[in-house]
Amino acid sequence: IGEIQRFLRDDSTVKVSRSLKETARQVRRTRDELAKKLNRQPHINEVAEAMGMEATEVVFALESMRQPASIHETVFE
Amino acid sequence: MQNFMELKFASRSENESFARVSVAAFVSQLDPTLEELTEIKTVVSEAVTNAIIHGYEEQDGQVSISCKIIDGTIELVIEDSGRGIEDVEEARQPLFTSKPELERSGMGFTIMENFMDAIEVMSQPGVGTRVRLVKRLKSPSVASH
Amino acid sequence: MQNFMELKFASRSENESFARVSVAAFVSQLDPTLEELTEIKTVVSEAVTNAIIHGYEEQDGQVSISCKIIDGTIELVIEDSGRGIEDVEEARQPLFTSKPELERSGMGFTIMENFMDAIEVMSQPGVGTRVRLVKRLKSPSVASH
Ligand SMILES: Nc1ncnc2c1ncn2[C@@H]1O[C@H](COP(=O)(O)OP(=O)(O)O)[C@@H](O)[C@H]1O
Ligand SMILES: Nc1ncnc2c1ncn2[C@@H]1O[C@H](COP(=O)(O)OP(=O)(O)O)[C@@H](O)[C@H]1O
Ligand SMILES: [Mg+2]
Ligand SMILES: [Mg+2]
Repeated sequence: IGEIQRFLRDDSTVKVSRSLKETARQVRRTRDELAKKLNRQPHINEVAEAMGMEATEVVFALESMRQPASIHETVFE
Repeated sequence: MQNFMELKFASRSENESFARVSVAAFVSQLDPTLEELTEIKTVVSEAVTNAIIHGYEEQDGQVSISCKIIDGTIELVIEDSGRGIEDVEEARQPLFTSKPELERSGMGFTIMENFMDAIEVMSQPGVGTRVRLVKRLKSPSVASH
Repeated sequence: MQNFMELKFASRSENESFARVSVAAFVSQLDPTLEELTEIKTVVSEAVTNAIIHGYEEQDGQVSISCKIIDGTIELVIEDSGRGIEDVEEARQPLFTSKPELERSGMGFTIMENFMDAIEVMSQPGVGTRVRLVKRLKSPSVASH
């Protein structure tokens, strides 16, 4: 079922909450890799550049890690 | 469910992305689809850019955005106290731009019209411009069934 | 470099996250580290939550945030027109809370103090509360723009 749903997903059906969480996971990975490579805390623009995103959008995505899962998500995951 | 926010900021181009994400963060309490959110962000970006480059012609000024949520409907008002528009009818025509030298596409208002359910433009030369936009989210999305 | 923004919103707990994103998106033009951003977001959370649950006691009200950037320094002011604080001195003590029944930690002001370089609390019972916070970013920006 997950497979089919992934296949069916496009921007007109996928909920922002879910999409942001996926982005946030990538942001975290990028942050950890950069921290390791640079041996210090990365700056927001460094993460944004590595992700090919704007800094403000990185901020927005990161916030989604904090929010409780929506009902939809609970049902599907 | 009813909620509101108001945002004011300096008319600087670096604030466009901040304004866009702020509105996105506010409306995401409705958990829109990616497409809906992208449409809203694009519209905010167009209206704010217009206020900064046309309204204030990149001089110091203040842009305000108000956003109301009433049930599933979003009302956005973007305002500036800039130079205003002489002929709103003409300005709203697709491809019309008063700044072809900036490689503007002249499609800002057309994009707003297309992505939103309603648009109202009020403007007075020398006083400012007020764009009111309404969007009703289609809910529930197909994915949630 | 100088820039400002102002934010007003309904005193509803779902707006806490919006306030965090807005402020963090605005200050990200200074290219803080992710750690500094987390500190700023935490402080916004604490101050906004205080306004909502202590200031307005979860009744309808309006919270405002203003944020100024002057060179590398951030000035944040969070205000409410709620019930105010009788004894600010006491309220700022670590572990002091007037709402132990809500499992509040009493550490809000202490966290603000720790994460910011300066804090000023002005409050008048029946009028409202104003918290002014200043933070100078430590690490200079390294990313190219
Ligand atoms: N806030 C504003 N203040 C003054 N003039 C505006 C404003 N918004 C739009 N306009 C006028 O309307 C025209 C069309 O706007 P738009 O469709 O966004 O195209 P573009 O921005 O590419 O020129 C602009 O060229 C400008 O003359
Ligand atoms: N905006 C406010 N309006 C009214 N009272 C407040 C406000 N902010 C803080 N207080 C008072 O200060 C106390 C301490 O706040 P804080 O350190 O954040 O701890 P907590 O929120 O866990 O109680 C609160 O319990 C409350 O009595
Ligand atoms: Mg335009
Ligand atoms: Mg508190």
